[in-house]
Amino acid sequence: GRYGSYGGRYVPESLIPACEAVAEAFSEAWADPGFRGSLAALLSAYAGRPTPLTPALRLSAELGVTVLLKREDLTHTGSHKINNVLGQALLARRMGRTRLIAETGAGMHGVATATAGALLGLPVKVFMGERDVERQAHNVFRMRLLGAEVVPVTTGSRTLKDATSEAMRHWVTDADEAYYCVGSVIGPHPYPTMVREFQRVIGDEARRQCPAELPAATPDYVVACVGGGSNAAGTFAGFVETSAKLVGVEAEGGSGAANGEIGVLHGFQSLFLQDEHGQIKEAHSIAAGLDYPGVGPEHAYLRDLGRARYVTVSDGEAIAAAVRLARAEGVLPAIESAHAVAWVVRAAGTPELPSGSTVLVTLSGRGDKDITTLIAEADLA
Amino acid sequence: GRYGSYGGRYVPESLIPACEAVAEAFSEAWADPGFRGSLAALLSAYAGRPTPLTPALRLSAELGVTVLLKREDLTHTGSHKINNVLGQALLARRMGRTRLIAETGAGMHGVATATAGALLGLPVKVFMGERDVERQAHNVFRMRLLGAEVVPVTTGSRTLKDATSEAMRHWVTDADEAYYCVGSVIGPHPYPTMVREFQRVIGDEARRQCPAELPAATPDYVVACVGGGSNAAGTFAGFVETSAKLVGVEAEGGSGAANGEIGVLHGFQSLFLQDEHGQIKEAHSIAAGLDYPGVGPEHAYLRDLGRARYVTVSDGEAIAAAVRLARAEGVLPAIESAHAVAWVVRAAGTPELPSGSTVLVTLSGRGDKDITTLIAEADLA
Amino acid sequence: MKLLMPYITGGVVPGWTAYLSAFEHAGADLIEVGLPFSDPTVDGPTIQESSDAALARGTTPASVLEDLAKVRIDIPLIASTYANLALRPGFGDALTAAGVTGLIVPDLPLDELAGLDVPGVQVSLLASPATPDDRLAEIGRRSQGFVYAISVMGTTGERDRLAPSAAALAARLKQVTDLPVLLGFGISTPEQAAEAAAVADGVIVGAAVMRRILDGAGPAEVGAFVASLRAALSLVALVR
Amino acid sequence: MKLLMPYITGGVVPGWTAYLSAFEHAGADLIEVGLPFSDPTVDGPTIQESSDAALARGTTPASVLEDLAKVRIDIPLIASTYANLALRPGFGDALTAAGVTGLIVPDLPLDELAGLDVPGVQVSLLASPATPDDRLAEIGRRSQGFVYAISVMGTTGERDRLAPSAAALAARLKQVTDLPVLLGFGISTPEQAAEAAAVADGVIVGAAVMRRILDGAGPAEVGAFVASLRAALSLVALVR
Repeated sequence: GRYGSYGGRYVPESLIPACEAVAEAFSEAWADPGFRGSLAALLSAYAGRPTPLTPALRLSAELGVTVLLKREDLTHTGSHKINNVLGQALLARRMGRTRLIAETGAGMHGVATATAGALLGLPVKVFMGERDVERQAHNVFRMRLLGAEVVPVTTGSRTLKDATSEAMRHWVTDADEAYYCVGSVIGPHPYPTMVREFQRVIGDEARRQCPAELPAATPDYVVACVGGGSNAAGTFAGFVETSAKLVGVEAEGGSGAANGEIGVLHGFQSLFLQDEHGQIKEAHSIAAGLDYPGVGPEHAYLRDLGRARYVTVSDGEAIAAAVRLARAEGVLPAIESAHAVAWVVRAAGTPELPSGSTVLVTLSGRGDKDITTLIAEADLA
Repeated sequence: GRYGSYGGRYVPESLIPACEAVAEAFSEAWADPGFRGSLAALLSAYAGRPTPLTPALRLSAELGVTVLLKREDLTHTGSHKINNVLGQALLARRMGRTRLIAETGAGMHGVATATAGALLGLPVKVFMGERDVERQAHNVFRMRLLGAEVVPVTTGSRTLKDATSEAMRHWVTDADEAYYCVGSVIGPHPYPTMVREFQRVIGDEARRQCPAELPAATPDYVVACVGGGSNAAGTFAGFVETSAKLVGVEAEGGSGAANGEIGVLHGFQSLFLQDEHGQIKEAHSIAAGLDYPGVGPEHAYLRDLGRARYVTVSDGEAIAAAVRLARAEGVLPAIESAHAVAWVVRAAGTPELPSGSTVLVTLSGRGDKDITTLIAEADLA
Repeated sequence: MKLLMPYITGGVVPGWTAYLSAFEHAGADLIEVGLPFSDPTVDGPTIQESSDAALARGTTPASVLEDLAKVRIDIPLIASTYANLALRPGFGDALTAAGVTGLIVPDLPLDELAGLDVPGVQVSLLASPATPDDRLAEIGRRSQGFVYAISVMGTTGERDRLAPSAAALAARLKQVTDLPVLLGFGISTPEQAAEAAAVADGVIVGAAVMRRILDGAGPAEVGAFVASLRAALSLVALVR
Repeated sequence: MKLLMPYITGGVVPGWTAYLSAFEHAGADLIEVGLPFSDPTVDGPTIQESSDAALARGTTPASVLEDLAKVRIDIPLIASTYANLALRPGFGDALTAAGVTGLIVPDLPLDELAGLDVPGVQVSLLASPATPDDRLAEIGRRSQGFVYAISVMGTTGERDRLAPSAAALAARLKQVTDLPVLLGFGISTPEQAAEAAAVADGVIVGAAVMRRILDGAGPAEVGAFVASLRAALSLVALVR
């Protein structure tokens, strides 16, 4: 349960048995070829895996670096969240749990959980910050159509941080029946490890796909956006043992890995944005999925090791990158994923990302949910 | 250019050379392994093919028939339209055309065309009925983000029929430079044939995928929704030589195949809804993509032959089926595709679709674009 | 002698046949009567509006033909409409019964002509600037009455100037047919009519007429416009 | 003799330390002082509101401890806060300097206790109805001062009745520790306090106190409420 000094299980005593049950069940399941086979079958026949690795030819020509896009935007429900959720929902069923709870920021994890709940016949309750309920109304409607109950959270900054707190509070009251389906590589052990394992399919697939596109077989750089950091963790997992440089891209206003200090929240020790008194700061990002003040413990560890680098991108850079990718490649990324693209755009041709480099960028999701925002912000109305 | 008495090329003399150029270019390209290879590469590395064949386990159990879903909703841009558009855009480039024009109803073909245009660097102009511009605002924004120009059409019923007319009018003025990317199996020869060939990947894939899911290797029934009829044509193409019964499902208010009479519109002879004087009726459907008074000529021919059956479904049935599929399987279909599901729901257990049958249903697209409509209509707000 | 064929959408306004007489008296040689269709894909905004207005009044192809049967016009009446109406059973008989002697179907090209069954009615074909030579020759051979030369790549409608493509097309057509070549699409003024007639055997004027009718001009006023076209054409004939 | 530990969120209102004296005079045996944290994940709405109110006033952990250092209270002061604050360097010294002798960290379970460095401060652990026997024994062994028994699976906050799980947990705890077992979470009334004290060594009352303070009750009024709890507990002791 530890990544160096990060990770752990900082939960109220009431949740310890529930966490232990999840840890034990996951260990058993992950070692069980039957479970793995069921998950692989769902990922393939239901969620649309493998996702393509798309060469971004026009963008590459413009930037002078070879850009490959790992297309999690093409999965069912439109983001990488489904990889994790199908794994956890199968686990919940295996554990005999009768309902799912989840927190959500942009709503993608909520939609994915609602989807998995519908698929497996498990009722779903999704906690979502009131502010996110407003700015991601489209996903709220999707969850409702899928039969999930969406609970607006009115505390604190009314975003992902508070939704997560509220989901944990609720879990305590229903720990025997409810399975808490955490959406990122955060939370108490075993969640960060488990979610990374469920997401490593991104990196493992990409690793296998790269040789067909790159003479060197592996890219020079592997780039992904980081909120809690699950798509990055899954992507990095496939490349951590290669020579590829790993780059996590955070929102300027949600840069736990880049600018955080060690702390504890939501059950784990990691890097969090805090004031001088130790109060957690509110994150601010146009990307609801990156609007989180901390980062998964493994990212904190990779940063300390120097194995991964964490950089930040502004709202404006992300918006511009989303529109640029849409117009150069016909691919409209989620505003979260656009952060990863934005760093590539900014760094290409500089010593950070020299001309001629090869770069794998994970597109964690599609931008349909962000269209209203993009139209308004990019002044295209 | 003929399917029995249907099809043909009923266009103004000014467009004859343009149509002939497309026909000739398509014939050559379709016989060229290089072109086929380029298209196959895009479909795979860019658009996410093959799409899965998903067993709808819970719905099947409820209905007493085995339902398999062909998941065109998982393609890039979210509908089967991309299959056709990538083919035509490659053809346009091969022909040396410098821009694309298209008509669109629900906006999916417009988004797909805007996408292909961005990918290949071809400017795109999309004609869209003003009424559809209003009810599919999400897709209008998507097209704009992708850099396409959306031209609202204010004539007639201000829907797909009128957008198609206006696109044809515009094509005349720019036939040397613009390639008209028709979105369905309609229009003058060679479009109905060409679009069916570009869409047959749906049926061919499904045919290959069925044996893994069905002891009999082919389904008893193959069902798809029909507006102009391109997803159905592509699906049927894979099964027309099997013993599978083919069922095309139209919107009650857009039932060209089920209730139309022979006529000519938009360059082809087929079945159209008409009044007793031969005026084309306005179609009315909650599904903008089915809001078309005619049907592709091959469907008219298949109907006459008795090889395919065409049935209709009401708006209400389609809405209920969309919500039902979302809640049973975690898959929210486009309201167009929901028509196909609705027929299965209605017919299952009747002599039309006896218990124990196996049914392949093509989900032509995803329902994200319809969420606002569904929330309002299904009374879930 | 240059030919002048003004156009009117049948049933566009009550008492619309009064315009026919006005055209005749103003010196028209033929009159094109449009049978309004719900989806006029070859027409520009003015004739679309005319069609919509006629249909909104309850006009049907049959009602137009009935109106025509009741009037006494001594110059040829040429019907024009779309394939969907023209291909309906009995259409030819209905034209003949109404005294119509010619037909134009802009979305029924050479290739689909075999499906048209209008015995006793002359079917005039259209030719476009994009039509290649061999096809133009075939159009010349198979057209009846006259050939309708589309002056410009586009829809019907008024334009500021006669398209350069018009003269080239007219010249090419004159080489492949002895039939009169009438230029249409975009001829809006006496000056343009004169310019067109300099290269062709006559002109077809549609949108410029219909714009006036839609704006409320009565038969006398529209007749005067047609007369001005006639005068311009006569001048061309004299000058030559 | 049953123990009574009322709770107050440090810095919740100006002059908040006046409540401490009131508690003492009302017969409290210990006082739990919450150091407000931005994300009180274990707390229900009332204490969340208290924390937010305190933070909005500019309250910091340091300011609460400074306030405490200035008051004279003769019963033990127990700080409670979240791991993020408790694990910060120097935290233990700050507590000691303020005269705090005990600490409760609800999100710092047994397993993570090694990271806590607060020499001279007694760390009381929490036990929950879900805690299995072997773990409960370990909690009993390692807890200091008292054991905080969580009466119900849930967050802090007032409840209509004492949860049935409370008695069972208290009984289980009494078998594994000689430390006083204090029941908390959801004890809102003298009746509930009496009921709880019948099975445990005392009670912790938080939300019911804070609800009154947030509603504007002054030290005298809240002191009277605490006194009513004290009276109920004394009755239990007598009856037994």
